[in-house]
Amino acid sequence: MSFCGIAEVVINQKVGPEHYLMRILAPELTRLAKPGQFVHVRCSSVLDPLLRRPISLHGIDYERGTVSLLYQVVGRGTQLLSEMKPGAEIDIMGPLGKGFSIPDRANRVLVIGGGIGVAPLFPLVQALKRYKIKQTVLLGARSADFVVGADQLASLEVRVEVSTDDGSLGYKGFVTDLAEKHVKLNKPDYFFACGPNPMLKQLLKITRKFGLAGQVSLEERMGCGVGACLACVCKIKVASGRCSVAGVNEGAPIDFEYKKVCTDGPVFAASEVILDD
Amino acid sequence: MSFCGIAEVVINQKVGPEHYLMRILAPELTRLAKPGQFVHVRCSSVLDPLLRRPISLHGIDYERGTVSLLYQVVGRGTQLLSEMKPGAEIDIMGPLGKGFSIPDRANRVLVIGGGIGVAPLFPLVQALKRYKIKQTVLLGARSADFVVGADQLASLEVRVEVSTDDGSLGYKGFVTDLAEKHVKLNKPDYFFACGPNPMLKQLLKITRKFGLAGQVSLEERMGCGVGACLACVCKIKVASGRCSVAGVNEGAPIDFEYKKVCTDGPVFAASEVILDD
Amino acid sequence: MTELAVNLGGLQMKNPVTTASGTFGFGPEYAPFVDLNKLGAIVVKGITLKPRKGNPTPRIAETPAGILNCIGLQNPGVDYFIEKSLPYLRQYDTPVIVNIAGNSLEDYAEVTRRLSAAEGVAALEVNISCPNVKEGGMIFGTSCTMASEVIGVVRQNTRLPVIAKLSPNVTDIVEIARGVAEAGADALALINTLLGMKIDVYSRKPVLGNIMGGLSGPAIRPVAVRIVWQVAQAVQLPILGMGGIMTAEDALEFILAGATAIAVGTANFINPRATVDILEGIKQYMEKYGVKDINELVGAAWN
Amino acid sequence: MTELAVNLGGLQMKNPVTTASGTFGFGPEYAPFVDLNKLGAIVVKGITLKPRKGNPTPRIAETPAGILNCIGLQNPGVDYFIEKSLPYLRQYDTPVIVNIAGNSLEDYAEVTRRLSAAEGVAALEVNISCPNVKEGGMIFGTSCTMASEVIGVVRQNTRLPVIAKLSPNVTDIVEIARGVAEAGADALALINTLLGMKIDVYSRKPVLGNIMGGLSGPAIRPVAVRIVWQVAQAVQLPILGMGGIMTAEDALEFILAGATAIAVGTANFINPRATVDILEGIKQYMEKYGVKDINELVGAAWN
Ligand SMILES: Cc1cc2nc3c(=O)[nH]c(=O)nc-3n(C[C@H](O)[C@H](O)[C@H](O)COP(=O)(O)OP(=O)(O)OC[C@H]3O[C@@H](n4cnc5c(N)ncnc54)[C@H](O)[C@@H]3O)c2cc1C
Ligand SMILES: Cc1cc2nc3c(=O)[nH]c(=O)nc-3n(C[C@H](O)[C@H](O)[C@H](O)COP(=O)(O)OP(=O)(O)OC[C@H]3O[C@@H](n4cnc5c(N)ncnc54)[C@H](O)[C@@H]3O)c2cc1C
Ligand SMILES: Cc1cc2nc3c(=O)[nH]c(=O)nc-3n(C[C@H](O)[C@H](O)[C@H](O)COP(=O)(O)O)c2cc1C
Ligand SMILES: Cc1cc2nc3c(=O)[nH]c(=O)nc-3n(C[C@H](O)[C@H](O)[C@H](O)COP(=O)(O)O)c2cc1C
Ligand code: FES
Ligand code: FES
Repeated sequence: MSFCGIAEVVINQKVGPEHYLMRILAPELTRLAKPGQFVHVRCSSVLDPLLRRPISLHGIDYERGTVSLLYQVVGRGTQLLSEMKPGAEIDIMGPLGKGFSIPDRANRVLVIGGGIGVAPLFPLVQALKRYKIKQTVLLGARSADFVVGADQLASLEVRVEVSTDDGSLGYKGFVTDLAEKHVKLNKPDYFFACGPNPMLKQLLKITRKFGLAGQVSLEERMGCGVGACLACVCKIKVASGRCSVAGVNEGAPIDFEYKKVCTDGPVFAASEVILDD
Repeated sequence: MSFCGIAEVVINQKVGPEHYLMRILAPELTRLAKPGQFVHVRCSSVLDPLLRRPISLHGIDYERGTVSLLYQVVGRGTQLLSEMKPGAEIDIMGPLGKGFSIPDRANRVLVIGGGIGVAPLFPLVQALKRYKIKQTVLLGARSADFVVGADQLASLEVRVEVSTDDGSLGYKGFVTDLAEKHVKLNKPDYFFACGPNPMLKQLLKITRKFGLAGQVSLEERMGCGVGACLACVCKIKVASGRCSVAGVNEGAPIDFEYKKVCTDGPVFAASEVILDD
Repeated sequence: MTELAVNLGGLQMKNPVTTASGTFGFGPEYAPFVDLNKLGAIVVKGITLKPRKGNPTPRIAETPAGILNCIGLQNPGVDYFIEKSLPYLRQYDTPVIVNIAGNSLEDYAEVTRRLSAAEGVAALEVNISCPNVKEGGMIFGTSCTMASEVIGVVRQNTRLPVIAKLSPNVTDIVEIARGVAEAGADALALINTLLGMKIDVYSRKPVLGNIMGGLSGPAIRPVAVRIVWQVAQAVQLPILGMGGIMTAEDALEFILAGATAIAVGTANFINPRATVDILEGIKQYMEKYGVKDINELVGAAWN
Repeated sequence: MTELAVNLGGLQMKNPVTTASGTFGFGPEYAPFVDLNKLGAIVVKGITLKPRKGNPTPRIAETPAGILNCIGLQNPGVDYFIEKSLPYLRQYDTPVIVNIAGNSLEDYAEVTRRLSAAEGVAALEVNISCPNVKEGGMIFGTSCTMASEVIGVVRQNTRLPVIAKLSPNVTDIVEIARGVAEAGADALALINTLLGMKIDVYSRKPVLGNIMGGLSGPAIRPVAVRIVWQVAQAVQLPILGMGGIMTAEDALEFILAGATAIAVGTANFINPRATVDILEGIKQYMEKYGVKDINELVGAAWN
């Protein structure tokens, strides 16, 4: 079941150079929500922009019946979202998609977020904490002001390390470099990641090299959000004899099928995704 | 010259069952404004609804640099207008069109407004007062709650008579009946009118019968508002030997040319307009 | 009581509201939002003989009041559909219209035969208008001869009502409509998407993986209404009208233009309950304006 | 410095931004808002041999992100235009492109001759694509033979650059573009409006006085960009691209698709300064991304 209807914007505040945090009162939706799932929101009550926008659940407050979204203004839809005032009505649909699943065997988990990819990792981190699983969170961003949520994560008393491309905060370089160091040094036994495709691509190279299993959350342009339109597909390896699923099979074409990010994902097992350039 | 740009909504309040009064701070525009002119406003910052909406100048406050609009919510555009809050930015263009012109020879003037057609008559009434011309204002509406502005007009100390279709206020019947009575009884020497086409059509029959000269303000669907697109035309009699311009020339086709409501009007000499059904 | 039942070329429907192929999956996707029993019919995603992977991503782009898509007929193939999707749909008391496509006449013939033998298929909608596949698809729909050939082949292989779905990307759609009518179509589905594209001015590349795509949504409604209006007055076949229907008013526009039934497409993405909301709105309109039978409204704007 | 000058089939323009015929009057209408000297060219409203009254009202209707119009080529005739409108336009240092239309080949020929003899006409844009007139207009533009004939006749009667304005309401626009190229066109204007209509569900009547009308505005942009993309790669003529351009980004989409210049139409109604705002935006884009000459961007999305 999913909710679709009008909910109330409780808070919508700027929390970074292009980042906003919106809290929405939607008890029916909240009740069903799980870490890693997303909502599909309308940014306008008229016909332009037309499509809904997928935004991850960044906070799930089962008691208050609210969900929060952490989003970056990148285009017209998110711009219109950012202009909504507390008290405004928002047309929201969800929760949608399959979220993260926490495997029994995970003991030392590495959580990696690139850019706005940190958004869906918060409820995951909270869940891992509830399960008392040891975790380290690595956050990567362009520069210091683009690091969002590090303080909040720290307040959850989890270990957080930050990298910035320009070195203005934490490690200077890509979060994937930080991840590689961490994997070598601390030998985590599972990972979760969300971020831009180039980051995930690089991360998969590393984790596959070290044989580290995990889950990644993908993004793709969406129409329906419910599996009906087949717009949001990603390449998933076909579990056949014809291709190696362990490493990146350079050269040989890997057989794939298209799966839907909106309903088969957005979270997929790291071992099965194929990321093109 | 015309202004086109962003102005500030100062007031936007409900003043009738479907009626709103919006005051806009736009000194550059106000400076140029004359009674009977209109503005062309955008109702949305996105591409739907796309076109501007023409709304008459209902109030012109040269000192404060504000204009006011009195409008009725009839569709999506006016609905969106009615949702604007004080302090909001509005994209407005104007003043546009040719307004009323007050002829020297007018001594006893009849002003007739049907429905929301009263809107542009206010600044006219004020101007007539300044010129110390005797006037009677007739307002027609569906029912009592749809009569807007009668009180305000009364406060200007002009004689106001009201008619309602259902008799819930004033004379029971059409404002054109009231007008006919008034013409017979008080023999005004000029008239101004604004209202729906069927009303104007009926009024023209009456005024032509009694040889009363005047001006009417017309409405037509608009594109540009500046005379470029030729969307907003109305039929104007061609001043040729071929047709009588005095009375309605029943039977014989009247030769006409299309003139533009937005720049040749919206106010036209009553003698020259042809109103189809 | 308002009478909502319509007959679309032999297919009896309890009301005129259906779903546009490719926008409603195979039924279960929208079941959390819509009681599928309420729909006049369900038109499923386009089915081909063999499974198809579809086009590379991005497959969708937003345009002013519209969307472009280049899904490329991704589908699991006719056998999978009959085995896995039809049983689900058979649970409902709603006729299933299967949209079919093919690369060759033989493809169309074989898909038609298999679906006609399956239980629970109420009608076939023949897609000769998909702008997103290289072979077949739209090329069939833009030539009058080829369009008629495809419909002829389908006709020969089934007793089910045959609905020909035409492409708007043509000079003279009435001519094509006449052609498929003669070839044995029982009804027409109008319209498929307009061919369009979008370029990203920053990457300086086409946005869609397949470069061009099909334009749908409210942006194209005026074109769709015009086509229904033209065809309905020229050809004696019932029409399933679609193209940018978002509300009951939009749906009524098509019916007044001459459509016997309507399909809701892109609107599902924006409002997952669009189909039932539209049905409800049509009922309200009929009650308010004293329309006893929806069929009175079909083509009522002609004179 | 950024170089903005382009050459449209022999017509030298200081920048690629022009106005779409019928949306910018004869110049003075937008002069309070725009310095006409800044424009690359001004394309005026369609001119015919004799004055034309145009169609009954309503002549315009709003649609999602678009408008329908059925003006019907109201214009004061070529002689009035030459006497009254050209002198005003000659004041400006901006080439004037006159859009012409006719009911017959002889009409086109005569309008061409008169305009070619007048002072201050820089080029002719031949409208063979107006959906709003009974005789002539679009019917010329939807048949390849007739389109070529009209352009041939205009060509024989003028030394001015001839821009053929094509209708998008065709199956194969590339074929027609090739035809008019062979007939002697120097450039192509793409696209005129899409044929559409709207019905008022309360009055149950078509909204427009002429029933059908031409759809313009952002709604049609994806179709227009696609057509420019297809034609530019197939035909060796410069293209004046138009259809829903509202912003500099939209204009750049057309240029990247292969247009040498662009025309701003419906956008003028929404933003009377759209032309100059777009020009400014193009300059800023070029500066930001280090594009020295606008011609580098023409067709830059092809590979
Ligand atoms: C499952 C999922 C979860 C997401 N969670 C978040 C989140 O928590 N916070 C956040 O800031 N962003 C998130 N995104 C990305 C977010 O959806 C886009 O940034 C947003 O749609 C951009 O809309 P726009 O109108 O501002 O941009 P525009 O570029 O104007 O959008 C144009 C079109 O492209 C689509 N689009 C653009 N960028 C993306 C993208 N990265 N992914 C998918 N579609 C895109 C839009 O939905 C729209 O249809 C998520 C995306 C997905 C698929
Ligand atoms: C010169 C002029 C002055 C006007 N002054 C006033 C005024 O002071 N107060 C007021 O309430 N209304 C006035 N109107 C009418 C007002 O423009 C329409 O009510 C308004 O445009 C309706 O927009 P909508 O989106 O709410 O309705 P919709 O019906 O959704 O509008 C659809 C389209 O039709 C056009 N349209 C609809 N009704 C009219 C109409 N009556 N006249 C012209 N175009 C119309 C709209 O502009 C729009 O393009 C005036 C009209 C004109 C031409
Ligand atoms: C994502 C998507 C997928 C589509 N797939 C198909 C299809 O498989 N077969 C088909 O005949 N039409 C397909 N269509 C076209 C629609 O059925 C419909 O004709 C078109 O979208 C116009 O209606 P709309 O504007 O209401 O969406 C598809 C449209 C969209 C948007
Ligand atoms: C009100 C109006 C009048 C038009 N008149 C003409 C015309 O006289 N001749 C012509 O070739 N095109 C005419 N057009 C078409 C435009 O020039 C242009 O091709 C079309 O509107 C697409 O561009 P746009 O979407 O930017 O408006 C007219 C368009 C509109 C909206
Ligand atoms: S967005 Fe429609 S299938 Fe995923
Ligand atoms: S609205 Fe364009 S000419 Fe009047």
